[in-house]
Amino acid sequence: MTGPALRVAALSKRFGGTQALRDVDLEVASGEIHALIGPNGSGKSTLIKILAGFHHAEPGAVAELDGEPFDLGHVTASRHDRLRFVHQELGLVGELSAIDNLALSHGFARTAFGNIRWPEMERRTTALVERFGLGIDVRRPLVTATPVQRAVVAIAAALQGWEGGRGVLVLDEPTAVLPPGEVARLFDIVRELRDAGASVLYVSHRMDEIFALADRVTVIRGGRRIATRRVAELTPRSLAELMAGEETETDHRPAPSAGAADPVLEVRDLWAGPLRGVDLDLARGERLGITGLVGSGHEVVPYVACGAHAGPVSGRLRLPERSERWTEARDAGALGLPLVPADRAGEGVIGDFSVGENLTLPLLHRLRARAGRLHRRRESALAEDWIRRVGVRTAGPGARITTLSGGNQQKVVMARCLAQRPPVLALCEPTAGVDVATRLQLYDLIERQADEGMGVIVCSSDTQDLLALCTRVLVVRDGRIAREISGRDITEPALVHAMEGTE
Amino acid sequence: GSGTTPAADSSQAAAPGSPGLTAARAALKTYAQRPAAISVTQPVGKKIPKGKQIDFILCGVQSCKDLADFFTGAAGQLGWKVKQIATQGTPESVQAAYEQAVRDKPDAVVASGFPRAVYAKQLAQLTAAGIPVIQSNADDVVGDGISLLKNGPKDVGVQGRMLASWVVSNSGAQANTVYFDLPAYTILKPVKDSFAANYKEWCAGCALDNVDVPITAVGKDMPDRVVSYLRSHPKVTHVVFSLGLLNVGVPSALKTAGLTGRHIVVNVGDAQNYQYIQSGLTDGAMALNSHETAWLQVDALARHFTGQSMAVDQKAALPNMLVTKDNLPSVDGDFPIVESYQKQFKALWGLS
Amino acid sequence: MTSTPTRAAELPPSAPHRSAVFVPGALGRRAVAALSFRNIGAVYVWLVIVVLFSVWAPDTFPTIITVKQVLNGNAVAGLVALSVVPPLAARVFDLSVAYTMSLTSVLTARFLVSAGLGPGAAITLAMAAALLIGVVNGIVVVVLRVDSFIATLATGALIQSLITMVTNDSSITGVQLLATPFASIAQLDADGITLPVLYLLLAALAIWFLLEHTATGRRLYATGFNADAARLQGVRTDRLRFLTLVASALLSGFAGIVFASSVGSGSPTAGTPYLLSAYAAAFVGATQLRAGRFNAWGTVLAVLLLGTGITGLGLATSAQWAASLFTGSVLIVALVLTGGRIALPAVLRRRKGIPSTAGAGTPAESGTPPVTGKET
Amino acid sequence: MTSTPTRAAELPPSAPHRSAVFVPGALGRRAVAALSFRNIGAVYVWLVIVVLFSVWAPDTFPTIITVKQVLNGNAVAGLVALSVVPPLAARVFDLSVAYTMSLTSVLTARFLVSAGLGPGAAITLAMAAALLIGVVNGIVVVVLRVDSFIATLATGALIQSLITMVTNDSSITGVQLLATPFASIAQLDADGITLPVLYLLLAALAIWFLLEHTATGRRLYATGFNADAARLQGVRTDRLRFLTLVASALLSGFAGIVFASSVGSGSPTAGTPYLLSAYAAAFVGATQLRAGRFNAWGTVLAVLLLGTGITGLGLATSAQWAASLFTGSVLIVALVLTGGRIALPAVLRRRKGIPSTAGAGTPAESGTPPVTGKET
Ligand SMILES: Nc1ncnc2c1ncn2[C@@H]1O[C@H](COP(=O)(O)OP(=O)(O)OP(=O)(O)O)[C@@H](O)[C@H]1O
Ligand SMILES: Nc1ncnc2c1ncn2[C@@H]1O[C@H](COP(=O)(O)OP(=O)(O)OP(=O)(O)O)[C@@H](O)[C@H]1O
Ligand SMILES: [Mg+2]
Ligand SMILES: [Mg+2]
Repeated sequence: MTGPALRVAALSKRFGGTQALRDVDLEVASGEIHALIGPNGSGKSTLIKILAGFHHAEPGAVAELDGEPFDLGHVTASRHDRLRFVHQELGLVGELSAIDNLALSHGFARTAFGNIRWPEMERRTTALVERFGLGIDVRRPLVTATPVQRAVVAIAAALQGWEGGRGVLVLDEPTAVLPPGEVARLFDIVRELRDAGASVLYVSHRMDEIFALADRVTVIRGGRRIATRRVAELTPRSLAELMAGEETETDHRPAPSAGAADPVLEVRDLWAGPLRGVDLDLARGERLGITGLVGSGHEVVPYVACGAHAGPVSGRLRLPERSERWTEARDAGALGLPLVPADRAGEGVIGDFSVGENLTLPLLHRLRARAGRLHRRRESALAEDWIRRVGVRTAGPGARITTLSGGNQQKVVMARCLAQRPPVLALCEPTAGVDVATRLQLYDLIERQADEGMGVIVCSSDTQDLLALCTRVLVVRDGRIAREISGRDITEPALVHAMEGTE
Repeated sequence: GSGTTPAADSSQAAAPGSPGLTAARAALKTYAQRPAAISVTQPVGKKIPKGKQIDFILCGVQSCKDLADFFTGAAGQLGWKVKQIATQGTPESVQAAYEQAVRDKPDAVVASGFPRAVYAKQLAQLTAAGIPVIQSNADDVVGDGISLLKNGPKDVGVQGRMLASWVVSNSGAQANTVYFDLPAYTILKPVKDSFAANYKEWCAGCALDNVDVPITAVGKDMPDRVVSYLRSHPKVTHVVFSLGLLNVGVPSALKTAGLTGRHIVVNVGDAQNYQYIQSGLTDGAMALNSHETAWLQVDALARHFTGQSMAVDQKAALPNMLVTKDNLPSVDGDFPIVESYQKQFKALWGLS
Repeated sequence: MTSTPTRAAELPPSAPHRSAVFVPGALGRRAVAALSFRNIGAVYVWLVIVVLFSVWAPDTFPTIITVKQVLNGNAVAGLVALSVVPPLAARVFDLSVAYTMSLTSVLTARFLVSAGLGPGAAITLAMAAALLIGVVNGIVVVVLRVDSFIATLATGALIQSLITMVTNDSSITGVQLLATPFASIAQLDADGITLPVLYLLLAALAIWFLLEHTATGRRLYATGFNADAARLQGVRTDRLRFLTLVASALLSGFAGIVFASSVGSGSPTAGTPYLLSAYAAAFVGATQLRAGRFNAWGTVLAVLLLGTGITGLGLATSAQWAASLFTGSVLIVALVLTGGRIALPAVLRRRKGIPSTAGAGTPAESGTPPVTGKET
Repeated sequence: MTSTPTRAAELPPSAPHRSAVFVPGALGRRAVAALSFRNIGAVYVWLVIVVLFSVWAPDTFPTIITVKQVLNGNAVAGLVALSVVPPLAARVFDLSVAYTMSLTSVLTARFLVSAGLGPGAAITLAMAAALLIGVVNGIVVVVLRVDSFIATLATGALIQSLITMVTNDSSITGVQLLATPFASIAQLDADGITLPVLYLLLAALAIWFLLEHTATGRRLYATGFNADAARLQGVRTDRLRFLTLVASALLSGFAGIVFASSVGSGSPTAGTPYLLSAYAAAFVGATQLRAGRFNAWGTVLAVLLLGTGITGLGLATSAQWAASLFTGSVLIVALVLTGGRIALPAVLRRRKGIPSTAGAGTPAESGTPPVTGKET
């Protein structure tokens, strides 16, 4: 290895009262995959956004590409050529097509009149995208594409016009919403790039990915660099210690369930979106996983059960403890089951509300005082109670929810569902983008609720969630339940095979 | 088509020498003459006190502002101060302006354009305080606090008669007329009625259709409306607008639509219409007497301040004139109808 | 293999702070925040204006009559501005309020004058018409799912045509409108303060209570900020949006009746001049007091701020151009002072094409204006 | 249990289409999509209107003169409507266009009449004023970060005061405005089609080209849809938003000059009646052709749709309430037909739910209105 492909030193950044980065140094050797990890809010994305020129670092920072210093204040062409980004949440414009998104950063092929040469753009984009072996209609708006397709578009956008492969590709949590099969494909791409001579700076909360992919890893915490190590020298445990600053337990297999108990939810013959006739029974205290490839339909199940699916549905369901009557699926909303949605920012939190307001939104009917007035004191007591119970890290119920890290926001969303004391709780991607420590807390929380008798549906594409949480897993393929795995049989290979249909 | 009386054919019956036509021509002849004298002849006869303070409440459109400026000029001659109070023409802002006048306690209040319903409360207060209120161009009546009303509903009827005389004369009593009215301005109603009455009287067989225009069309799709109307009523020969404002943009729209040979005459001409007349785009206009009205109001106040009645001025008929390209005095803005009106008024006031 | 209670114990570091809310320091800090430029910038602008006019027109401006004049003169404008607050809180534009106001004003007048009904019956019928408008708006916006901005423009045109039918575009006047029972609605005064000021106060109180102190208000805001999330939490967003449209129609309809009583006539264009200024006031109001939320007192504050200026100008100068110059500059100054960038843009930007870039840039960066050369 | 190449084969249903773009089937399908109600609902409404009026006024309506009249009569309205399209594409409201239009109309008139300048100089100066307005708007909205909706209301008030200063609130007239070089700007015609129609065509072409066929256009849309993501992609969103405000000021300023030439006077309220209808047209336009995007031809289509109706009504009846009744109903019908919920609400509501329901969700869902009982 020659000198570092990318070096930054003394990087600091402050947002109002938050010191996001303090004197961070980082070196990415050429031809290496360098992982950057740290808890939520530790400053990873901020570092990356500074490199991208989206934020400005405080004075005194040094940055070099291949030993040549560059000015962090200006996005110069040479920096742009050798430093490419796939931002957290991908940074794409959903209403625009792949062609447009690729062209936003890199310009369009134009004629002498300045108008875009669409056929050429289409060819160019298709070529870039097809390199990753996924067919994508490059002309359709990206909202209609799958997450993998979007990730691929984001990577293709980052890589376009990258000559010779020299330079640094920065990936910020690209796998947060990808199912395992797609993750593997992404890894192949990343390795391929590395083998072509590029360096990669890779951010993820998934430990296993670090070990599968990275050469070295830098840990930051609270805006400070804690350590940089060769991955080969680390164990999952020692890495987790570096991150958390103390010893933590990473293995979190559930205790075997107490055996079949009374059902709390029965679903029959559910048709919705891609679903084609799904039946399921959920027992008291059961943690039932539902998984599948993106598009298989598994992600629709909790939405339908909670009456939140937009679009035609059919089927019926009932809560035997509450009533013997079956409810039509299209009226499922009347059952009032709460849902932790997959898209936290879009459907979970209300960004302009405080933590307390977010927490109590579905509970307001309980807080009525005279004349329909909201009982403010009871409200804040309720909020504080739940903040304490689920361990939300916040200045108080009055803090704006967007000042919390994603993981803490997730706890708020979960807390407000739990506070409704539902017989059944449906969770979608409960740990997406959540750091290791928080993830463990969330597991713990879910487990405790289940132990008290609540039935939990965990709909996730993250096998770690399923392994750690679930007593039984239903694998959905092509809209039908293809396989049911329970207890000790729930293993990563078993899940992947069932999802892909390769048993 | 709507309301067009079966006239086109019967109008042929009206021979060139019909009595109606003769009468109309005779009337037009007087209206087309530029009057040389104001109608008040009795001098004030006493020393007019200086330093009077007068509030003039505007109505939010140009003609009121003109009136206020002329009034201010005349009052200046007598050493009076005029405070113009702007309004946006909304009833509320007019009320607020009167409210302010009540607080100012001026020697007199002059206003234009609004029916008394809008400011009845303040009017009562002004009356109680003994402050005379002078109105013009409003759908109102003299008395009950209004000391003088010029161009009220009784006075403006003549404008309709003037327009009718021109249309009947110009067509040789063979007109097929459309009258565009702006009902939003109620003071224009007597004009419309008098037009219809005189028109029928002078030319019983002439067709007349009446089209109401919403005020929202003014300045926007008015030309389009006129074009559409004329296209669907191809026999119409004469177009009358109850306000000069309505004609803005119409001539060029007619031209591009290929609608030639229609004659246009407007009530209450303004600079733009005079320029249209000058350029041959419009045929005639009833020229309003803003200058004379303003000076007459000052004259009335002069009498009031010297302890006399305003009856002289209330009775006096203000001059009007029907202008066409042949007798157009000027195209630059409003011109006085009586050329030497200032000299004549000053003589009454003992200033010359 | 055990499920460790991991770090839950370490997490809530804030518990001590919370219980310390009533310590003087905290109280002081809260007061400072409440009185900051960013919270009530408009109040400071208002004070500056008052001082300015007191110097400029020392005889007439700093008097109790001016206070009354400002209150009386802006009550109707305040009612109209308040009427758009609940829909805006739920991110619904109701541009038909101006027409609704005109309609009830002419309907009341017509019923009183031509139909010979008593004030009670006339007002009831006019309010029924307003209710109907609200329902139609609700149907078009909520049931037929037409964008509220354009849908209420369209229903506004329909109402306009109704107004034209009723009035033939000219004001409806009559002695019945000037007689006591009806005239008192707007003209009865106690010590120079007329009844509409009371209506304004009551309406502001009601909306404030609704938005700040009831579950419905909270749900309204939730609907406005993130309808999807709200719906998932069981908020009946469609019903709420429907109801806000009904409420705005009723309130603006009531403003029309007050207007008719105050000017003693039913004007077919009564509402038109109020439309843009109502939105201006609501938007300025949303930067005040409860920054980022359309709210009642902020709106009233904005109406009075602008009203004070206009009244002061009227006393100090008769230059016609002064009023709009003043309005424009005061708006800009007040908004720049308060940071101003709430409301719509936040709404428009909130959404992220793809699972979101939300939290990152938008709200946090707003503290530090455009320092970065990047953006220009 | 074969190892399917996962779902790649199933996912991109369009990959084959792309190479088969010229195959009749695909072409047919695209044509069907292009001609669907959802895409050009307004065109169908237009056709219905044309048929209706052709039956109602068979002698006068279905003629070439009507076509010319509609075109000539709506060219200025079209220009104003187009002027708000680029800002809206970037999610910027410019409510000052009406005032800009009035200002250039009176400035041109003043320069021609009182200052005695030639048409060239007068127009140049007036356009310079429009440019200045655009820059001021840009500064207030982009640099000072005041919400565009309220900021342009405020600058509109400032412009209004300028107009009052220039005109004393009365129209500026003069024979110079009726004389050839200046009058020709709006009145020169070829075969009954006047020049403003050409301007409208050119402006629509330019904006269409800009938005659809240039990189800038894509960046504008990206800015409007998701400013943060766009900025991460290196789009200079602030600069673009600034430029759209300049562009709208220039275009509406030009409309003012055309208006002055067409009516032969500078009116201080020239722009006022065009404001709401410009937004109505732009919003309806955004439901057409490129659903969800503010676009040039959709806007022109909307202007002509409404214009045809007004002209047809003028030919068929002279009831003064008919026009607004018609406008309101046509707007609602056209929007309901097209699904209508583009633009603002879609932007506000667009749910990207769980990754893959997004595909199913938004575009498909809109076909079947409120199925789930949940929402009501
Ligand atoms: N635009 C901003 N305004 C204010 N504070 C910010 C902003 N962006 C980031 N921060 C703060 O900077 C710190 C670092 O955030 P950053 O997004 O870099 O964390 P991260 O390490 O990427 O976290 P995660 O693992 O959750 O993605 C956090 O405290 C965050 O609140
Ligand atoms: N606007 C803000 N002002 C102050 N602090 C903030 C702000 N936004 C975030 N923070 C702080 O940043 C941390 C979280 O950072 P950030 O929001 O970037 O996490 P995140 O990237 O969303 O997490 P995740 O990876 O779970 O999505 C928290 O400690 C929070 O207090
Ligand atoms: Mg991050
Ligand atoms: Mg994050």
